[in-house]
Amino acid sequence: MLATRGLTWRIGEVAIVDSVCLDLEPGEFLGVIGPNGAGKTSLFNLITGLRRATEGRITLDGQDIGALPPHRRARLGLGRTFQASSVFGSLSVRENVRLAVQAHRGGSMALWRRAAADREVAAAADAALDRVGLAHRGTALAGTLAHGEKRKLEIALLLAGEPRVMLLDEPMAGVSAEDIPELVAVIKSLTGGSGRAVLMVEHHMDVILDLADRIAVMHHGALLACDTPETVMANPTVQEAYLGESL
Amino acid sequence: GSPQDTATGGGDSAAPVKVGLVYSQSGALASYGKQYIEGFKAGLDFATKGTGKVGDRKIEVTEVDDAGDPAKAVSAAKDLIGKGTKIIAGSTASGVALQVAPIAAQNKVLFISGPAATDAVTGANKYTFRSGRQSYQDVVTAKSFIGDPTGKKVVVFAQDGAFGDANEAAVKAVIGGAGATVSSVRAPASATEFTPFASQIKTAKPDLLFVAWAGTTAPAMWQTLDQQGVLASTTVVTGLDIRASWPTFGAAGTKISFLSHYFDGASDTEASKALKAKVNTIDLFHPDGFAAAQMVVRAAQEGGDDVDKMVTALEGWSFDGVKGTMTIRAADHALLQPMFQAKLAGSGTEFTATAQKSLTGDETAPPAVAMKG
Amino acid sequence: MGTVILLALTGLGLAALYFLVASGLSLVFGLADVLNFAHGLFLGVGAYGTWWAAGNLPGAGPDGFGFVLAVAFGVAAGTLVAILVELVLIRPLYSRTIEQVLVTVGLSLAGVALLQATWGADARPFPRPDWTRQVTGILGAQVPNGGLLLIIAAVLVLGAILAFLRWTRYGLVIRAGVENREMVTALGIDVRKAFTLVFAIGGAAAALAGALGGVYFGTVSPGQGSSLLIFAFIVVVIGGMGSVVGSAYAAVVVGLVQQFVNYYGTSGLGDICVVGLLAVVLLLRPQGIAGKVATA
Amino acid sequence: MTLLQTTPTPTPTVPKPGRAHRVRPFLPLVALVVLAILPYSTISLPGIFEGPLNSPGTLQLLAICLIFGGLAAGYDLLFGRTGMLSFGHALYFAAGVYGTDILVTRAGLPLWQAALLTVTGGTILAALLGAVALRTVGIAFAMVTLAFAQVGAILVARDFGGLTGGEEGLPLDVSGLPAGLVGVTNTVNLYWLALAYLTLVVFVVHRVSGSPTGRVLAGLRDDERRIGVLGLDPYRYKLVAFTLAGGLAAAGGVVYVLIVGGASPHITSSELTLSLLVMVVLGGPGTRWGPVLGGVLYMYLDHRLTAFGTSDAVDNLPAVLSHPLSQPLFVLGTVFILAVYFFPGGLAGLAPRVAHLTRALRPSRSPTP
Amino acid sequence: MEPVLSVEDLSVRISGLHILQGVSFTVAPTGVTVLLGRNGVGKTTTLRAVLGLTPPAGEVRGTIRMGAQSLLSQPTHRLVRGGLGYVPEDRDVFAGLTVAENLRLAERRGTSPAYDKVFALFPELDRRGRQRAGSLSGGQQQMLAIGRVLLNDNRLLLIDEPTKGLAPKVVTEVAEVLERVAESVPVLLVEQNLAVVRRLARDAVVLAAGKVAWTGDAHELLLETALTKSLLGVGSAEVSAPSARSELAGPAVARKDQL
Ligand SMILES: Nc1ncnc2c1ncn2[C@@H]1O[C@H](COP(=O)(O)OP(=O)(O)OP(=O)(O)O)[C@@H](O)[C@H]1O
Ligand SMILES: Nc1ncnc2c1ncn2[C@@H]1O[C@H](COP(=O)(O)OP(=O)(O)OP(=O)(O)O)[C@@H](O)[C@H]1O
Ligand SMILES: [Mg+2]
Ligand SMILES: [Mg+2]
Repeated sequence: MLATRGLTWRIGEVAIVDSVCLDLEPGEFLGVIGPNGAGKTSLFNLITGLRRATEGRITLDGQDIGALPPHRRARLGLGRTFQASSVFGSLSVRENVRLAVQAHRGGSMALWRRAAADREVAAAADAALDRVGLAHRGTALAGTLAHGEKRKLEIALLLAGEPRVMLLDEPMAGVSAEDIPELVAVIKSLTGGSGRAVLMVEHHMDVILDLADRIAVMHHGALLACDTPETVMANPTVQEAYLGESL
Repeated sequence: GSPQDTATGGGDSAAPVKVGLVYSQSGALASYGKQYIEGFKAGLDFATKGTGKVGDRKIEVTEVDDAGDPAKAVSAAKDLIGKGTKIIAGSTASGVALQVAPIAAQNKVLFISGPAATDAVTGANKYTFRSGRQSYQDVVTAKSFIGDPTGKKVVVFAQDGAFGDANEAAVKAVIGGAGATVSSVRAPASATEFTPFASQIKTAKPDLLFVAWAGTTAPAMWQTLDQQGVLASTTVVTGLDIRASWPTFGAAGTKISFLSHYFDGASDTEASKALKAKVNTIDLFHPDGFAAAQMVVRAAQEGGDDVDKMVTALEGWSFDGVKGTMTIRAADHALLQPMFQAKLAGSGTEFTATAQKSLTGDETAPPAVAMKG
Repeated sequence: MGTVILLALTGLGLAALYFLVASGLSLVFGLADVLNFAHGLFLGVGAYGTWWAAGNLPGAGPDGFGFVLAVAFGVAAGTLVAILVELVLIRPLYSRTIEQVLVTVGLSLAGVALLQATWGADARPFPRPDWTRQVTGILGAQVPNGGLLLIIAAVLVLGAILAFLRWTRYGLVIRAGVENREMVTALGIDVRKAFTLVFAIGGAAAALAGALGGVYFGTVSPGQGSSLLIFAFIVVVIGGMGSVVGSAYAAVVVGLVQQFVNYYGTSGLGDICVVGLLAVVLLLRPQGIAGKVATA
Repeated sequence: MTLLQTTPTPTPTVPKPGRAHRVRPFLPLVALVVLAILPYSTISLPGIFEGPLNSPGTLQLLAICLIFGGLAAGYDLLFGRTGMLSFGHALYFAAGVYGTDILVTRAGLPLWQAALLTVTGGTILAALLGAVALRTVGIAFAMVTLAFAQVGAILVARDFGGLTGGEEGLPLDVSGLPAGLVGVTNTVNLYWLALAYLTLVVFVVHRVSGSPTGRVLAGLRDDERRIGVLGLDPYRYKLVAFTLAGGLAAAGGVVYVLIVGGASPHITSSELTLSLLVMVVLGGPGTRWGPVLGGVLYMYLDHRLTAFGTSDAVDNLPAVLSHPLSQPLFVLGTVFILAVYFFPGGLAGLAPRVAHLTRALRPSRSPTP
Repeated sequence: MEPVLSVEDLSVRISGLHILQGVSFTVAPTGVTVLLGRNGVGKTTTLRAVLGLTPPAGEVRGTIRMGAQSLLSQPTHRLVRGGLGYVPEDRDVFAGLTVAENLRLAERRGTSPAYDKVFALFPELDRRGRQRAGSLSGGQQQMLAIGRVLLNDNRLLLIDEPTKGLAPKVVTEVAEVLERVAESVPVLLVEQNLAVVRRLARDAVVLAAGKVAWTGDAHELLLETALTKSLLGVGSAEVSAPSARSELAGPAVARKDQL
């Protein structure tokens, strides 16, 4: 479905992302791990078009998307969340999600219709909020949410767009222990038999192990390994470079 | 009430004559405005012999500040007209005069433009008059500095824009028409560094340089002309501005030949004495206010409340103003008036102007234009 | 040849004037993140301060040491006003850029009107040493001394500001404070002092520009500062916000372009060229000549 | 630099019981009707207006205020609602003013044709220049728009082809105009025209910001990158907002030139854009009525302070006070400064605060746990 | 023992929202006191109130004292200079400055900054001295934020979710660092990672809906299934059981130089 070939991003001499070749099958859940600074977020930025790769190809369903701007890629079904929450701070939580739904529904340039009157959009938005458990915060301004709530809103924004390929950048960071299972369930339900593919960066190993079909390990920009969780976890380099001693 | 009501000017013979003065009390031209109003008050006193009345009717003056903004002036004019004012005077800035004039015509009230120098006020319409001089008269005065212009080379140095255009056109018509070759060097009004222009002028080697420059950059401009040796190599003519500006010429001041609308001591008329008694030192725009008052009194005297009669009374009227004999030309309401040549002497902050020569109103008469409206 | 040298040197003089105005603007704008529309007021205070001192302050005058004293007084006055403005008006408004616009616009209107109310709308002759009115022959060109004075002053100011930023900790504190004031405070630094200092330096630079601008123009008038401000803004933006060196480059480019185009092209084209230059630079390099690339 | 962050004042949504609640949506309509029949009133408000409400002077002043209320509301579409800081909005207004004036006065076109051509032309101009300027963001965008406007100002001042009248301006030739728009007695028609313009702008801005596109614009204000990742092209939406605001400004210019009876170059200056910004901030950016109120108040002060400065009350003060107070700009500037400290969030921020106050004063029903 | 910090009846309102409603707790003069609670209960708000960083729209009531000294009316920078170190939740490194500049900024006048200590903990910071902090990866920024306060001697550290977004190995390292730090300086820690809490915490304060729901010994809390279930929403079994990862993970080899 999504594939990268020799994807490279250099700043000066340094390759931040170094000839990454990834394949993501429909319905597959691929976890991405790697030390801080390995280039995981940068890889996401290349795939979603926020940064332009210096070398290599990115294809979605066989179509080369490497030259498209972010919004064109999103329209082809590529959705993502951000590591540092980026929600629309001056809009209410509900408006945030409605905006995402509307974007997904075609984002026409209607200047005269009343946005609030669109029941379908509203319903879809409420459904997305419900799924992440933020329905009760609908009227709060997104900028005033506590950190964990923003993470959930991020996911709701993603859900609203019903993307076929989802890139999640550390969705669990800062989420309280109590809410993690809930959020894991949400993410699990995203894929379940829908043919959607997920690429998720996460440092919570239990979550990754719970969710991922395969795990890709990044190190110094390059793909160190990409295999089943068992094989990856058994890899001594991974243990040494990433997991370290258990607490 | 109805939205189209306007107060009607009091027909009864003892009601005051309402006069509205719309001029700059604040803004960049505030000091011109100040001279104008002082002149107006002195003139009113002079023309009504201290009574402030025409016949039995008191002249009631309303002053409104336009801050040099035509939009504010138009609002003020409409307000005054709405309250029954039949005579409006003022307009320190040309832009204001040009936009108030049509309002006067549309509403059939008398408008006597003030210090605004633009030629376009002359012949603007039947209801518009002027109490000051116009650019053309300046240029004719400038011409008097070079004797016979035939074969002479004249350069106009002026700002971009309408003021510069008007001066250039006038020089071409007046001095060029008399046989001189006229070329021009133009600079943006915003320029602060004048060396390139000074160089261009110097290379042109004119017999006469006519400078039309207004604004705060003038002193820098003069200094550059002086430094680059332009003032020493040719006759340079420009208009003499208000007294406060004299020291800003610096050393250049004494090297320039000035054409002057007016300065203290340029004339010795009854009116000038009366004015001087009120304001101590007469400055550039005092005579404009003074003349405006004389015209207002004449209009009220002869026309009563009938604006058309006022117009007829003013057209062709000759009177003794501060500058000397002034004549309102009937065809286009140009105000024919004496003009002066002057020299500055002194240094530091102390400069005095002396008249070299005075030209009569006929000598400086602009060509008649057709009345536009 | 003489013409080219004359144009180049006078163009540099103009550039120096732009730089003097722009340097303070750039510092305040780039470091304190305040779009200071009241910069023209500081300029005006510097000019009127110098003018007033030359006439009234014992020991000060239009010549020699007296003139230096007068300029020093003007600069001190400008600095003081800048400090007061920062303390009283800007301090409660950091990171509220839009309100800052309102306050600084209000201040520039009110301040200029106040100067006018006090000293009148007319231009006043500016006290200055006689030699500034003379010219120096350089390679056949008669270069005005006033312009040369400006060039020297601009170079000194550039050096002083760079030294300040490089060798004191304040530069760092201010740059960090612009990004996140709260966090600077949370590191135990009184960020307010640093910002006051930036305003003081910006005000001093502006006041110096005002005083030397007075020498250059030969007069002071209330609106003088504002008329230079638009070109100063252009210089700041072309140079890259907050980069004083960038402002210096940009000032030179703008000054020379104006001077040469005005001579060889038709008048007014110089201004249009400068404005066009601004648009082109920003479209190609939105961060300006020396500005840093913003992060995503 | 985060220039475009507007701090929205969270308006507590207090469900108003009963009638007040039902009446609320009709308040704008009521205000419109009141404004429309205002010229039939002869009430005098001494000190506030020179003459009675229906006098031409008052109506003229009100008309100008309304126009600027509309302009500010249009500008807010860019600034308050989309977060684009344009420093060149005066250009499109000036295009409206000069376009109409030149087409009527120099080309002798009938007014409706001139107006139509001008508004179309102004909109196209905004679209073209916006297409270029929007390649930049933030301060760079502000400066590119400023640059374009500055070129406009230079062209007007240089009086190319004698079209614009340079610094003296261009009085409007009224001979071809409908008689109902000419003459002091017809000022009321101009007033109604201005009211119609304001209504149009407020309605358009209201509809647009409540539309799906308006929602995207609000999103752009907060996080442009995110909009892109959601699958929307930020550039297109910003261009639409820019063009629309430009068109509205040009339409405002058409009405303004009729009211003032001519064009003068200071409307091309960057100061006008800056005043628009001040109006919006004064009123409260991104709010429905704030920019309108800001625009009206600004223009009112701008015009009336000249009268205040020359009034006897000021003249009789000691010189230390009377000199500055007789400078209208001094008072205006001071008002801005005070406004920031006393009405943070603009005039529109006052309403919730007043509501807060009244609620606090009302005896509260004890919340039994 | 005298507590190093005591908070009494702290209540914070921000634009009409009553976020903290009478919170009281103390921080012991040694070891780590951990502040627990779900997202949005007001943990960050508490730390910021201690530091005097409540937004201007907010209103703070109650008392906060360090020893005999009341903190409430003091400006933040004075508190910090008095030895209160803060690691914010969102790291808040200065994106436009380089790593070295970020560190230099944190130096306090009159003390010698402990660069050795910081670089020994986070060699990455030494290597990346010239990089702009904004382009650091999330984890690297976290290291910088922690390194920044460790440069100086402090009387109390306030640390908000320091392990958020860090790779497991770094989490372990950070935990070790904090453990060592806590030997000499008391720490008030907000943390979601219960494994870290278990390792570090001596005392615990649990917040729920703006109020203190529980205070006491941290180990007691984590051992009581009923308590953790009701307060933190997770069974103590989950907390103490080795995570799935450790089953898969082989013996750890501490060879840092390979990274
Ligand atoms: N614009 C940039 N300029 C210079 N270096 C950069 C830039 N962007 C990223 N880097 C560097 O590239 C590396 C990869 O960064 P990235 O954010 O992709 O890491 P990551 O794998 O997501 O880490 P983490 O798990 O900590 O979030 C880091 O070392 C970072 O410092
Ligand atoms: N500036 C603010 N304006 C309005 N509400 C705020 C503001 N700051 C925080 N809040 C609200 O206060 C509550 C507590 O926030 P706080 O950040 O203290 O929670 P937290 O316990 O740190 O949560 P997390 O674990 O997600 O970081 C949240 O509901 C949040 O929405
Ligand atoms: Mg990352
Ligand atoms: Mg928190």
